[in-house]
Formats: sequence, structure tokens, C-alpha cells
Amino acid sequence: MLKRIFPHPYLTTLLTAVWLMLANAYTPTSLAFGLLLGIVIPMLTAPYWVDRPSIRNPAMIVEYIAVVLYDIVVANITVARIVLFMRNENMRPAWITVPLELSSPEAITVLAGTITMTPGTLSAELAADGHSLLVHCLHAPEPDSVRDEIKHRYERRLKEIFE
Amino acid sequence: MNHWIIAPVVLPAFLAPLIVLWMRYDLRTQRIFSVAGMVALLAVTIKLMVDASSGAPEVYRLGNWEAPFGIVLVLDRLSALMLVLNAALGLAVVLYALGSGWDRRGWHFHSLMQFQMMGINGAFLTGDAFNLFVFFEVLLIASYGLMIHSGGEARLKAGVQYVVYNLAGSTLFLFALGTIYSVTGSLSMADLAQKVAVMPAAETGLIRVGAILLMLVFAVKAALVPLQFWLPATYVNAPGPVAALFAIMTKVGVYAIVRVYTLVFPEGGTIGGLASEVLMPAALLSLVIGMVGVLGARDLGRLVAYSVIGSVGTMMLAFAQFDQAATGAGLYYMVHSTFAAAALFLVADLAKERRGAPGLALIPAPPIAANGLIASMFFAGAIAMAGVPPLAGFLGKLMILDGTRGQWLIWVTILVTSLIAIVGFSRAGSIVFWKAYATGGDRAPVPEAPSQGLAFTAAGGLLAVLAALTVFAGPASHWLQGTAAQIHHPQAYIDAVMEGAAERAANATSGHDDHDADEAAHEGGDAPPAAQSETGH
Amino acid sequence: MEALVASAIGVMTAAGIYLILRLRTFPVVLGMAMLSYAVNVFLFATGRLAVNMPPILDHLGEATPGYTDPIPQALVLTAIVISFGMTAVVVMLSLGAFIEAGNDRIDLGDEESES
Amino acid sequence: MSPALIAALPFLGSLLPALLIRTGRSHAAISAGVISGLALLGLLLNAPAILRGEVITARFDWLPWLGLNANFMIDGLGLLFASLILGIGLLIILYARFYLSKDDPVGQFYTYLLLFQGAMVGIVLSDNILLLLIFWELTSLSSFLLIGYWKHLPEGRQGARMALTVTGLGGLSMIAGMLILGNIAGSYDISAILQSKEAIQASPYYLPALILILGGAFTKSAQFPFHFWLPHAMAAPTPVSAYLHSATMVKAGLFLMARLWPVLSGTPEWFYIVATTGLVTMLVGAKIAIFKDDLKALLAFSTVSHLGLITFLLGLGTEAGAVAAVFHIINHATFKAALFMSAGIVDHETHTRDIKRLGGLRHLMPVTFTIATVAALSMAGIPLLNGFLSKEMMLEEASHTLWAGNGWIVPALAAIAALFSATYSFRYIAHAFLGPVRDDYPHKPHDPGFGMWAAPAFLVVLVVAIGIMPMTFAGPILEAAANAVVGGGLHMHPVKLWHGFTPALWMSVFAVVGGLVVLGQHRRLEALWLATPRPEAKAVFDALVGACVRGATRFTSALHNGSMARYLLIFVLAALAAGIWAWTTGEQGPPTRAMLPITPVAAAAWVTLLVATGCVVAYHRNRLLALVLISIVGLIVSLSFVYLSAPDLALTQISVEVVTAVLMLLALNFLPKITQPETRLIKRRFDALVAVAGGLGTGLLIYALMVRDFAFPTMSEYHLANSYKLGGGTNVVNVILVDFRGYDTFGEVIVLGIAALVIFALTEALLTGASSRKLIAWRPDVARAGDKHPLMLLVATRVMMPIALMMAVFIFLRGHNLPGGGFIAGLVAAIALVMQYMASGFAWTQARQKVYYHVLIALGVLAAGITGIGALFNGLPFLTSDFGYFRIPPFEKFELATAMGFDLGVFLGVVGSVMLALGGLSRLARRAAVGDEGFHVVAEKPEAREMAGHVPREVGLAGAMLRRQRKDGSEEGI
Amino acid sequence: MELFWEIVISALMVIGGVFGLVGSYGLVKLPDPMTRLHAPTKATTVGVGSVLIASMLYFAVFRDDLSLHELMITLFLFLTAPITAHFIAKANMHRDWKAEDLPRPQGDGQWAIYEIDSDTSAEELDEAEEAES
Amino acid sequence: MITYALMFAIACFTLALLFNLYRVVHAPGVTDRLLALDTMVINTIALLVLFGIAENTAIFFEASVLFAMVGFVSTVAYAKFILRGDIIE
Ligand code: NA
Ligand code: NA
Repeated sequence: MLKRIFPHPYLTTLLTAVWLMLANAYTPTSLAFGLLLGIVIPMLTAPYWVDRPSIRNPAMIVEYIAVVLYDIVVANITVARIVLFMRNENMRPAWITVPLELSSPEAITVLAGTITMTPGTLSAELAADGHSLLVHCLHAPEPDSVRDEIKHRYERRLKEIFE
Repeated sequence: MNHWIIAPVVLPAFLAPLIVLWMRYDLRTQRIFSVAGMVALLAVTIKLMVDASSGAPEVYRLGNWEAPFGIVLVLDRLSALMLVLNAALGLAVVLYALGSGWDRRGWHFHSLMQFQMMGINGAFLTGDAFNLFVFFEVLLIASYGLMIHSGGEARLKAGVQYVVYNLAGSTLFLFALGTIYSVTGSLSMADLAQKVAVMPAAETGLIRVGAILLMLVFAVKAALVPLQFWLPATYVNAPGPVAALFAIMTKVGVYAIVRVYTLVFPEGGTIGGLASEVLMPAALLSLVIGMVGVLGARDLGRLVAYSVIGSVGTMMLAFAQFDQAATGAGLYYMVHSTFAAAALFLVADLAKERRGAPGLALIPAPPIAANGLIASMFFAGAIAMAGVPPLAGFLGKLMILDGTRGQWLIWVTILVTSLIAIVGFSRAGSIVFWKAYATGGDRAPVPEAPSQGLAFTAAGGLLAVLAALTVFAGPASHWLQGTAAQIHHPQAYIDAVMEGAAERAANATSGHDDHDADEAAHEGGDAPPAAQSETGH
Repeated sequence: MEALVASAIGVMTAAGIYLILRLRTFPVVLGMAMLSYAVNVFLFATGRLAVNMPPILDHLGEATPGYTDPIPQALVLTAIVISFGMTAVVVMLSLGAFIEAGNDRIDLGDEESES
Repeated sequence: MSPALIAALPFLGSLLPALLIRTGRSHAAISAGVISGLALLGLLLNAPAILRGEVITARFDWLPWLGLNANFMIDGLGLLFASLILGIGLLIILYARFYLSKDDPVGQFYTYLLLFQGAMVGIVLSDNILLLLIFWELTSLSSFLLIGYWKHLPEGRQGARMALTVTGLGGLSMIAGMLILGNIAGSYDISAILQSKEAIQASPYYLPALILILGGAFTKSAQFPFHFWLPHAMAAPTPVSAYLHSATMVKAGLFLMARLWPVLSGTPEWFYIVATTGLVTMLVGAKIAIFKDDLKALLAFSTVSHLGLITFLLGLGTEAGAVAAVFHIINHATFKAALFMSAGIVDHETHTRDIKRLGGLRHLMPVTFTIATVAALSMAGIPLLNGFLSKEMMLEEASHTLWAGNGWIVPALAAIAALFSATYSFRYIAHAFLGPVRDDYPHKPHDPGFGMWAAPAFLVVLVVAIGIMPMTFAGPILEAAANAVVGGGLHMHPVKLWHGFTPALWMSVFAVVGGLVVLGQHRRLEALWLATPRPEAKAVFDALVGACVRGATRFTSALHNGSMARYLLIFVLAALAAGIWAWTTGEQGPPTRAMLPITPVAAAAWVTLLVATGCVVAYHRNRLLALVLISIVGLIVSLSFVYLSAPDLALTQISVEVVTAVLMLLALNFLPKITQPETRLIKRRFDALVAVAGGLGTGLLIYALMVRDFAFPTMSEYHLANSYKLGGGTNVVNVILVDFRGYDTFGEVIVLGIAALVIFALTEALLTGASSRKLIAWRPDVARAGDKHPLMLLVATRVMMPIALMMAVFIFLRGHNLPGGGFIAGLVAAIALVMQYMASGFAWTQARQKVYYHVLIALGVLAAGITGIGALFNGLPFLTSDFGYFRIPPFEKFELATAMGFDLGVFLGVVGSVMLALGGLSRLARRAAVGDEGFHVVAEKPEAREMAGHVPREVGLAGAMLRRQRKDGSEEGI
Repeated sequence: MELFWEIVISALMVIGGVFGLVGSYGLVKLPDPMTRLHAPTKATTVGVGSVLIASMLYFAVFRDDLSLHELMITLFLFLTAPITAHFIAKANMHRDWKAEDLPRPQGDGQWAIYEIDSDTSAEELDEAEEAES
Repeated sequence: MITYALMFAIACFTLALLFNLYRVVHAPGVTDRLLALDTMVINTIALLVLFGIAENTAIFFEASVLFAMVGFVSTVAYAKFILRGDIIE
């Protein structure tokens, strides 16, 4: 029963927050209305999201976000330096395969997204079996270290969150 | 306010979605409701015609807004006439479609028909230039659907051309409306009429551009040369009953020309003689090209289509006189030619359905079932369309000739093209219906249809209308002369819409009883709108 | 600014006209789209131009002088919606014609494909 | 009996034969006979009064505004003609009963005949020239039907069309003439016109009117050079020839000339045109008749000749001429009808009308021989027969007629014509009936039964009776009719057999003797005739009409050649030309508005827009690229809308943009990805030139509009002032849309709804029949990557779609006060759904779709309509809105406006329409990709297929799948 | 205090502008489609992100208008940027790259776009379908 | 100071727009142009936000959100088309 009303509680929370931001009004009315929509919309869209991803370690999310935000800032500076100052001939673009230990689709997606948003890397493709990620590096003289960092910095944490 | 005025729009506008909602799997119920709807529509429009016959134009203020701020509908004799014409034609077409089984050859025939009625009625009733655009679009898009009903290569290819050509027309419509709005700051036709009448000389250039572009838009609908190109292939490839219905489509353009260029941009007004200068050559060319097409057509359906172009040219010669008597004559001819064209398309479809492979090509094929009956119906329709006595077409032509006295070019053109039409029709008819007996082939089988009788009745009914129009030519032309008089004295129209409108609009209190109190209460609150946007204020 | 808008409308119109004169349905549909951009901006511009004066009243329902004319905006909105419907139909129709005919020529044959 | 009823009876009765034919041929004939008889009886009841000099009239208003009224009158002329028409008609009905074969559709024949009879009676009894015109044209039409009666004969069809064309031409010319005549006289009533001789003959329009009216008369009466149609009309069954082409219809032209004689004749113009034409026709017709071997052709040309004779007499413009003309009308009707019938009998009995195959019939068909001989001798002008009398009168008139001052020409030509006339008459007797009996007739002849020869016999009795005692048998009617022709006050000298040795008698003698001599030389003359090249009228006519038809076909096909590019080019050029013309013929005031400054951002956006537009044109052949580029144009346009204070527009434009892009991509999937260059460079350059001109025109127009403030304030001041006060919303654009101009929006929603229905219907059509097979056979033309539904998108959509829906709700609710509203909200919701479809695929998503999009559309339209109609219950007009404020503690006060119900309708309609349209395209793609599986998602419900009723044509795999599906009753949401 | 916020906001705007520009410059400067893909996806998102935060702060500080809705756009961009980059990358690979020129994934399989009729969400959808029934 | 920063930022994004335009005109294939379009959308959003600050209004917000959403959907749709032809399969 509860699952039918709240098929995705995190989504409900997110949607309520989105409503508040959309309305840009932080009043009881807004909250009530936002909550109402936050409940109704996931109910309506439940057929399209049948399973319910499990989140084991919510606390880890905060850490993960912090790490990623930091990396994004750094990433951008790195990319900016490459774009602005590195001659195209000196660039060493590379493709690397990242074997995945994650299996939850949500986790894989978050990892891929993180990779794209962070230093000089971009998730280009997933293996047909979903067990590897193809990453393109803008400038990676040592591809293996990039792979290790991805696995260490992000995949490890995501594994803790989701699995 | 006479609430019946909105009925011709609202009735089909409700019926169509109801058909979609509840009857889309059940053709039988659709048919019942569709026919009932058409009968009701005809009854309502006849009532409106009676209303319109006695006295000044009636105004219906949608949303209770005064012109020019809101949209008004105006019922006068001209609009009432067009409504009845449309409803009568619609009824015949629906009956034919279900008699011949055309309606079951694809989806949504009946709902599209209702929407089509709605669009056409809306165009006839509206007193607002932009709303005219909207209803043009309604009727066009419904016509697109009907035109390609049941698909097929030729029909779809012709459909593309029809749609694209009309899209170009719609684009031009918007250019014209923008220009007119920009110069006058108004869209209501009555208001425009007042403003154009006192327009300073320095602004005539731009308003003339607006007026002439608008004319071209209507000319596209009316299929006036050189904007007639969409018509032949469209009419030929449309399903028979739809082609018959389209007979009213060109009249929408004609109606709009008559309306706008007598009301808003009258001849001899501030912007000069704009309309007649373009209309006359266009009408003459249409008449010639149409009737030459009748002679040169290689296909009976195409022949009828060209005769439609010719007939539009004929009536436009009358309207382009912008004089009361000629307008009355033109109206009579218009009523006649609408029914005549529709009847001919239905008869052509009866023949086509029976001829099989040769279609309507002008080549001999074995005699068809009911050859004699169909042939005589074609004969009657051809007489009407070619303007040969005794049917109304002849009377209409006589009246137009009488109304264009002294304009020898018009006389010569009308008479010579009549001869061409006679030759064309007789040639085609004798090939299709007579030469059949020379082929020595077996009679073609009767096509499968739910009710041949109904199909014949529908086509015959249209011919009967023509006969009635002939017999009652006196009262009919008298009524139409009255209509022409109303058209050529547009002040009554303007007064009906505009008199006192400004004062009433200024004193309007929204008609919402609780509003003032609420507003006072509301003004006490100071939350900005954005802060409450989820609930309104 | 007016000159920019006017010239932009002109260029879009020209592009639209050129494209609708092509021989295949697809460029013609593109041309129609270009023309509808042009006419929408045209219609909008007939209300004259104003920057940061959207016709939105303050919460007391008062209008500040200098608001841009809302009528053309309402008209353009209607026009956009309608032209969307039309585009949808013409796209579908051209596709249907292509499937049936095996080509997307917009011209009809010599006989205007009498059936 | 009222003249109106006399004219109406044949029309009213014309349906009887067609209906009674089912009960037998005789019943059809009898009914026709009874009708004719009744009309004749009714006519004759009036005869005494008319012969006393009265005129019987009947008047009915028909189209009084035009002056076209159903006015009838019977005077002497009318009585004469009507009697001939009805009387001979009765005989023809009798004759035809026996003449027509069992295979002929006799009912049709009598129906046409009665129609014709009514039309003829109408002509001669009309007291209104417009009414007369109507009957006039009706005779053309009914004769068209009668001539083409034997539909399988090409001569019949061609003859019918030729007659219709020629007489139609004349009829049209007559219309013009009659209108002019009526205009001069101030009335279309004949009795009134006949009073206006001075006015008419003094009018500058007299000559045009005369020529135009004579055009009608001459064509109808087969006067030279319009005589050629008559012989070809002989393809009709003989009763028709006898009736129409000798006794009645061809006399209509004569009747008309006689009718208008009082006002038109008496001028030199009249004399030279009419008399000369008559004389020439008389001569030419007679000459040709001599050499015709077909009995009916011979008679046809003799008819031409005699019609010329009468025309000549009328053309003289003298009283005596008029009397002679009327008398010859009577006489010719009697002997010529009898001759035609006798020819018909010969044809009927011998199965040939070729005079060269006949001869000797005198012995085999004595009765027929007698009839034919008496009639032919009358035609030759032999004394004691009526033909002699009127021909004598003609020769008498001719003998003292000056033509351009010359006193010899007319008498000489008249005498020669009379000689020719005697020749062919004798030939008819000699070559068909005299001579030895032959043994090679196609059919062994003998006299027919009484029924068949009764009618001609009766006529021949008249021929003799009048010939011997003219004043007894024809005197009264002749006088009455002639009196009517000359317009009253006639002093007629009694017609006598013997006038003494007048020039006319010598001319008669010359003619008869000469006739016999010429007949003797016939063989030699015929050889000469055959050796002389001369234009064959039919060939000329056919060539002319053929050339016209070919020309028309070529012109029409060349003009409407199916080239869309040309149609649109003409459209653009027309618009340009009209616009420039209108502009240059008006005035333009000076600029009055200050221009907004150009900011760098605006300049950048402008550059972007121009470059992107240019790229669209430059790269348009790469279709995908063109779509991407056009999206850039759309983006910049939206940006400009935001910048120029039109946020609602920007939101709408940008959301429409993406939905359109999706739609186009779905379609492009099937279409070629590249447009091949097909037009030549020169054509492209020309197009570009036109395009630039169009762009320039549009740009200048809008610039001219923007630089000026015009005389009138815009009406939107009212909307700005009252949008909140009266409409309850602060977003003026939205209030205009849902309230002030809600009716526009109502129409707009319906447009979208219809668009979706159209697309759905088209999809259904494409999923059945041949196109379905084409779809299944379709293969993608470009290589496809793997991975139908990338995981990342799927996961992202799970979050994004609800957020997007949330946005839709948000935009919907705030629309009345801030940018937004039902339409944009609907598009956003649709975009959200599109995301889901893209992420998980059509079938999967569709299977989870609980709402039929049809229902959404219908509900949308209904919701909008119901909101509007609610006001009617308060007596307010459709779409009158209401709003109020509500407070639910502890929340803030909020407003509800009925306009929101309207907006909800818009929202539902938009979502339903967009999704139904996209769904349609997806289903096509699915059919193409998965083939038979496509059927799984074809129909909404199985019974829907039944409804469509077109499925059984499906064969093969698709059909089988369909049947299976129907059996399963599997159901799929759409 | 106001000055502090002024500096912060100004700095954010300048940073945003610079990154936005760099991102678009990268699109021009970088040598091939795959490398070009890097610049805008990162730099531009951060550029817009900075501007959005600046806007948020500006309205909160100087207009006394607590405005978090810019966060919403930021959220949206951060959520979508990787997906669009992913798709454009796939499109680039489909057009310009062959499987042989790329490192192989672990196991026997192939990258999704090179395997005909693969569907990385297939299992996902199937599972969902099972769960539902 | 904010005004200058604002002007600077607007100038940057305007210039960025023109860089994107360069890619629209000169690109080896459609994907680069698609990327340019996507980037343009983002730059446009930035410009809208900056206008909002400059004009001191929140009116541009919805447009920005919608641009973001629409930019995403259309980029994905175009890319999916390049990959699969059928974007809703
Ligand atoms: Na709105
Ligand atoms: Na991105």
C-alpha cells in the first residue's frame, strides 16, 4: 500500500523540492502543493519505473557530492588550461576501458555522469553487457592512472551507496 | 442576445469530440449521430435565416466582450445564407457518404465532417478578421483530413500539394492581418470599417498592401486565377463526397471577398478602387481558364473541377461590379453553382465507383449499372453547370448578364465560355455514358455499398434543390436582392456591432458579482504574484 | 533594432521562399517552417518593439505605460499553435505520399496522377 | 385551356411514358398521344376566339426582378405553330409506335419527344423573350437527346453534339440579342416589345441586337452557312427527323423572325441580311439536295432550301412576303413531314435509304408510293397541291424585288432555286419508286400496316385539300397568323389557284420543265458534282472542334502540369506584384517613431540568425543537418521573443520547436536523407532572385510598419487596462487568449485536435493495403548503430520525466498571471512523454499507457466547450468567463477562474494531439522495423478494425496476423 | 558585507563568463570531434552554473528575494549534460570510429553501438515487466 | 562592480555564441553542429540569466528552464536519429 503511494520516496522529496524552487515561494501552501504533486506524479509515472533502487548508505551521498563538486571545479580549470594553452599537437587524447563492478543501472549512470563532469574524461559508451565503460580522455599521457582514479574515487563510493 | 447564433459552431464542435470519445468504434452510431447532427444544423441555420431575414444584423458578443476588444459573431442575411448552404450540402454529403460506403473506408470521417462544418460555419459567422483566419485554419485542416480520407498514392500526393499551397495561403493571411492590425490597431471588421473610412491619406499605401494581400488569400480559397492551381488535382483526387463538400470551400473565399470588400474596404472608399481592379481580370481569366479546362479535360472529374473554377469566375464578375443588382445576381449564381458542382461531383463518383479501372477518364468503357439514371443525373447537373436552360444556372447567368449591361467584354466572355462548356460537357457525357454502348462490353457490376438508394437520393436531392431554386427563382432572387442591399449598406452592420460598444466597454464591471469585494480584499494583500503562482494570485 | 528585426524577417522569408520552390517535399516543408518563423516575427513586430516590457501587470493589475502591445503576441501564439498542427499534418502527409509513391517528389505527373 | 397549361402539359406528362414503359410499348405511346392530344384539344378550344382576332394570355410572375416572367399568349401565329407542333406531334407519336423496334427504349423516346414538344409549344406561346429563350434552349437540349437516341451509333452521338454546338452557339448569341432588345424596349414581354418599333430601330444597338438574334434564328433554322448540322441530325430515328427537322424545331428560327417581324423588319439591314441569307440558303440547299443519295439527306437539304425560302420571304419585309412565308410554313410542314415519314417507311421496309439501291417500289409499295409522290409533287410546286401555291407567291414576290438596285438577280436566283427544288423532288419519285422492280433490296419491301402510313396519308390529304381549296382549309389560320406576323392590320388578298400569266407562272413553268431536264442529266451532273472538290462541312466542323479540344487539352495540361514549384512561384510573384502595385498606388507618411538602439547581444543574435538561415539554405540537401540548423534559427527566434518582451511567445516557440523536430525526425527516418539536386543552375538562380525579392518586400513592409505610429490607437490599451479588472489575470497575453479572444483559442485547440485525428486516420490508411506491404518491405538506407535504448537515458528519464511533468503543472497554473498557460504546459507534458518514449521505446511505453490519446483530445475539446457553454445557463454569451477568490485556512487566498477550465481543455487537447500524432509516426516505424509484429499495435480495439471495414482486402501475412489478432481479442492502447 | 557579496557575485559572473567562453572556444579550437566534445560539456556547464549561482545570490542579497529557482536550472544542466555528451559521443563513434580502433571492453562482448540489436536497457525493461506481472 | 562584471559576462557569452556559430558554418559533419547547437542552448540560458540580473526581473526564468529541457531533448533526439534512425523505437 505504502509502496503504491510512495513508489519512490526519494523522487517525492526531489519533486517537492523542485516545486518549491519552481514556484520560488517557500510557504506552507507551496510546500503542501509541492508535496501533493510529489506524491501524485510518481504514482502516475510508476508504470515507467517499476523497480525501486535500493540506497544502502545515504550518508555517503553527501561525501560523494562534495568530492564530485570539487572535482568539477578542478576539472574545469584543467580543461580550460588545455583548451587555452596546450597546442593541439601536444595533446594526447586516449580511449580507455573501465571495467565495472557496479551493476545497478542507477549506479552505472551516476558513475558515467560523474566521469563526464570531471577532469578531461567523458563517458562515451557502455559495453553491450553493461560490464565496461568506454571513456574518452582529452589529454591522458597515462591512461591507466585515469582508470584507477575513476575506480578508486567514484566507483568505490557508489558501490557503497547503491550496493 | 440571440444565443442560436453560436449554435452552428457549437453544435458540431460538441458532436465531433463526442463521436471521437464514445463512438469511434461504432460506425452505426456515428452515422446516426452524424446525420442527426446535420439535420439539426440545417434546422438551426434555417431558423437563423428566418431571423436574419427580418431586420438588421444581429451581433453575438463572445465572452460578453464588446467589439473590437473581443470577438463578435454577426448574423446577417449573407452569413445566414452561407450557413444554410453549408448545412444543406453537409447533409447531402453525409447521406451520400454513408449510402456509398465512403465513410467506412477510413477513420474519423464523421468527426472530421462535423469539424469541417464547424470551421466553415465559424468562418461565415465571424465579425473578426483574425478569427476568420482561425476558422479558415479549422476548415482547412478538416478538409485536409477529408481530402486524404482512405489514402492511396494519387490522393496523398495531391493532398501534399493541396496542403502546401494552402499553407502558403495561410502564411500570406498572417502577413496581411499583421499589416492591417499595425496600421489600424484593430481586428474587428466593423471597427476596421470605421477606421479605414477615415484613414488619413498618408497611410493608404500600407493599408492597401494589407487589403490586397488579404484579397490574394481569399482568392486562393476561391480558386481565382492565378491562384487556382491547387483546385483541379485536389478535387479530382478527393473522395467523391468530399469533393462535393468542397464545392462550398471555394465559396468561403468568395464570401470573404464579398464581405471584406464591401464592409471594410468598400469600393470608392479612402483606399480607392482596389478590389474591382484586381477582381475583374482575375474573374475573367478564371472563367476562361475554367471553361477551357472543361473542354480540355481528359477526365470527367477534372472537367467538373474546372467547371468550378469557371463558375467562380462567373460569380466573381458579378461581385466585382460592387453594385447591388449585380451582387444579388452573383449570390443567386453562387447558390446555384454550389449545389450544381456538388451534385456533379456526386454523380461523377457514382459513375466512377461503377466504371472500375478506367475511372473517369474520357475513354469508352462498358456501360455501367444504372447507366441511364446516372447519365440523366449528369445531364441535369451539366445543364445546371453550363448555365443552359431551364435550370437556375441559366437564370443566374441571365441575371449576371443583366447586371453587367454595357460591359461587352464580360458578355462576350460569359457567352463564349458557355458555349465552350456546352461542348465540353456534351463531349464528355456522350463519351462516358453513350459511347459505352458502342463498346459492346458487358455491363459493369454494381459496386458494393450499404445503400445505393441513399447515395442516389443524396445526389438527386441536390439536383432537386437546383430545380426548386429554378422554380422559386422569384422569391429566391427577391430575398437575395435584399441580401445584396444589406451588403451594400454596411452601415447597419457597423452600427449593430459598434453602436454604444465603447460606452458599454468602458462601463463594464466584468459581470462578476463578487469581484469588486474580492478585489478590495485582494488589494489588502501584498504578496507578489510570483510568490503565489501555484494558486493564481 | 527595428532594422535588425526587419532584415531578419526579410532573410527568413527569402530563405523560406527559396526552399518552397524546391522539388521534394522535405525542403518544401523546411521552407514552410522558415516562412512560419518569418511570419510569426512579422506579426509580432506589428505590435512594435520594446525591451523588457512584457505585458504582465503588477499585482494590482495596473499597467505601466510603454508596455508592449499584447494583441500581436496573442495572435502569434495562436498562429504558432496552428502552424504546428499544420506542420504535423504536412509532415505526415508527405511521409504517406513517400511510402505510397516510393519517392518524395512534390510534383504530380503529367496527368496529375489521375486515379 | 390556358396557354400556360398547354405548354406545361407535355412537360408534366413527359414522365408518364418513362414510367409506363414497364407495362408495355403501347401504353407508353398511348400516354404520350393522350398528352399531346389533350394539349391540342386545349389549344383548339381557343381557336375560335383567336381566329376572331383575340389574343389569349396567361401571366405568372417568375423572376419579376429580372423581367423574366412566365407570360404566355396565343395569337394567330402562336395558334398556327402550336397546332402544327401538337398536331404533327400526335401523328409522329402514332408513327413512331410502329417505326421503332422492340430493342429501342421506347419509353425514353416518348419522354424526350414530349419534352421537346413542350419546349416547342413554349417557344411559340411565350409572351416573354427570356422565357422564350429558355424554351429555345430546351429544344436544343431535347433534340440533343433525340438525335443521340441511338447511343451506339457514332453518327448519332456526333450529330447530336454538332447540332447542340451549332444551335447552342446561336442560342447564346440570341441571349445577348434578346437582352439588348429588352433593354431598349424596357421590357422583356413580347407584347410590350412589339409596341416599341421606333425605339428599337432608332437605337444604336439595333444592328448588334439584330445580328445576335438572327444568329440564333439562322442556326436553329439551318440557314447558310450554319446549314451543315441539319443533315447530320438525320442520324436520329426518322420520326425525330420528320418532327424536329422538318416540321417544328427548324421552324423555330422562322417563328422567331416572324414573331419579331413587326419591330425588326422593314430596315435595309433586315432586308439585306435576312433576304439574302434566305435566298442563298434556298439555292445552296436545293443544289446539294439534288446530289444526295440518302433519302433522308436529300430531304434534309431540301428542308434547308425551303427554310431558306421562308427566310427569304420574311426578309423582304413586305406584307405579301409575310403572308407567303406563313403559308409556306404550313405547306412545307405538311408535305415535308409526309415525305420524311414515307422515307422512313421505305427505310423500315427495305432496310436502306440509299436511293441508288432503290427504284421500282411503286409496284411493291403502292400506298407509300402514292403518299410520297403527292407530297413530292407538292414540294416540286406542281399545281393543285399546296406547295405550288406558296412557291408561286414566293416567285411573285421575288419577281419584283430589287437587290442593290438590280432587278434581275433575285428573280433569277429564285427561279433557279425553284428549278433545283423540282429536280430533287422528281428525283425522289423517280429514283426511288419508278423504274423496274429490283431483286437486290436488302429486305423484301411491301406496304406497312395502316398504323404506319395513316399519319403521312392524313398529311397528304391536307396537301391536296389546301392545294385545291386554300382559303377553305388554310385561309382563316393563314390570315390570323399573317396578321400576327405583320403586327395587325393585315389586308390579305385571297390565295387563288389562278392568277393569270404572271411572271411567277412563267418562272414556275421554267422550274418544272427545267427540273425534268436536269433530272434527265442527273448522271452526268453527278459525275461533275463528285469531281468538284468542296469542303465537307462535317470534316471542317470536326477538325475545328477537334483542334479546339486538343488546344484546350494542351493548354490546360500545360498550365496545370502538376509542378508545385511553378504553382508556388506564381503564387509568390502574384503576391509580390499585387503588394508592389498596392503600395505604389497609395501614399506613405514619414517615419515618426524613435528606433530602439542596437545592443551587441542583439547584433550577435542577428548575425547568428542570418548565418544559420543562410546555412539552412546552403546545406538544405543534407536533411538532418538542415533540421539541426533550423533548430538554431528557432532558438534565436525564441531568444528574440524573450528579449523583446514576449516571454509567452518564447516559451511556446521553443517547446513547439522540439516537438516539431521530433516529428520531423520520425518522418525523416523513412525519407531519403539527402535531397538530390534536380533543378538547373539557372532555375535556382531565378528562384533565388524571386526569393530575395520576396524577402526584400516583406522586410520593407515590416520596416515601414515599425517606423510609424498610425492614426489610431491600438485596441490593446483596453486589454491592458482591463485584463486584471475584468479578466482576473495579470498576464495580459494569457487573458486575451483564454478570455478576450478565447474563441480564437477554442478554434486553435480544435485545429490541433483535428490535426491529430487526421494523422491517426492517415496512419491507419497507411497500415493497411498496399502501403502496408511497402512499409514491411522497407529497409533503412543508412547503417544503424546498436543499443536501442541506452541505459543512461533510461535512468535519467526516470528522474527527468517527473520533473518535466511538474514543470508542466507549474506552467499551467501560473499562466493566467505570468508567462505560461495550458498550451505550453501541454507541450511540456508531451515533451516529458516523448522523453519516456525515446528512453524505453514505443511498444514498452505504449503498453503502460493507460489513457487513450483520442480520449484526451475529445475531453480537451469538450472541456473547453463546456467551460464556454456554462455561461449560457446564466444567459451570458458563449465563453463568458467568471472568476472568484477562495480562502481555505490556513492557506493564502487563491483565485479560481472559469478560464482555467478552458485552459485545461487546451492542455488536454495539446497533450492528446501531440502524442497521437507522434504515436502514429511511431507505429509506421514499428511496422517497418518489426514487420508483422506491427499489427500488434495497429488498432485501438479489435472492433475498430471491423468498423473500418476495409481489412478483408488484406492478404498474406499481414492479413493472417490481423485475423489472429482479432481472434485473440488482444487490445492495445494508442 | 554588501561589498563582500558584490565581489563574490562579480567574481562568479566573471568566472562564469570566462568558462563559458573557454568552452565555446574549445569547440572551435580543439582538433577533432571527440576532443571538441570535452570543452563545452564541462566548461559551459560550469560557466552557466556560476552565472546561475551569481543570479541566485544577487536576488537574495540585493533584492531581498529568496530565490532558489536558479538551482533548479543548475540541477537540470548537471543532470543532462553527461547524457547529451554521451549521445553525441556515441554518434561520433558511430560515424567516425571502428570497433577495432578502440580498446575492447572486458569479457567477450562489444561496445553497445557495435553490437547489432543490443539494448543496454533490455534487461532493465524485462525485469521491470516481470516485476509488474 | 556588478554592472561591469555583468557586462563582461554578457560579452563573454555573446562571443561564445559567435564561436558556436563558427562551428555551425565550418564542421566536418552533423555531430559537431549538433554539439554547437547544444552549446548554444547553454550559452543562451546564461545570457537569459544575465539579462534577468541586468533587467532586475525573474521573467526569464521559465524560458531558461524550458530552454534547458528542450535543448536536452532535441540533442538526444538528433543523436538518437544519427545512431538508430528511429528515435522512438
Ligand atoms: Na499563456
Ligand atoms: Na551538455
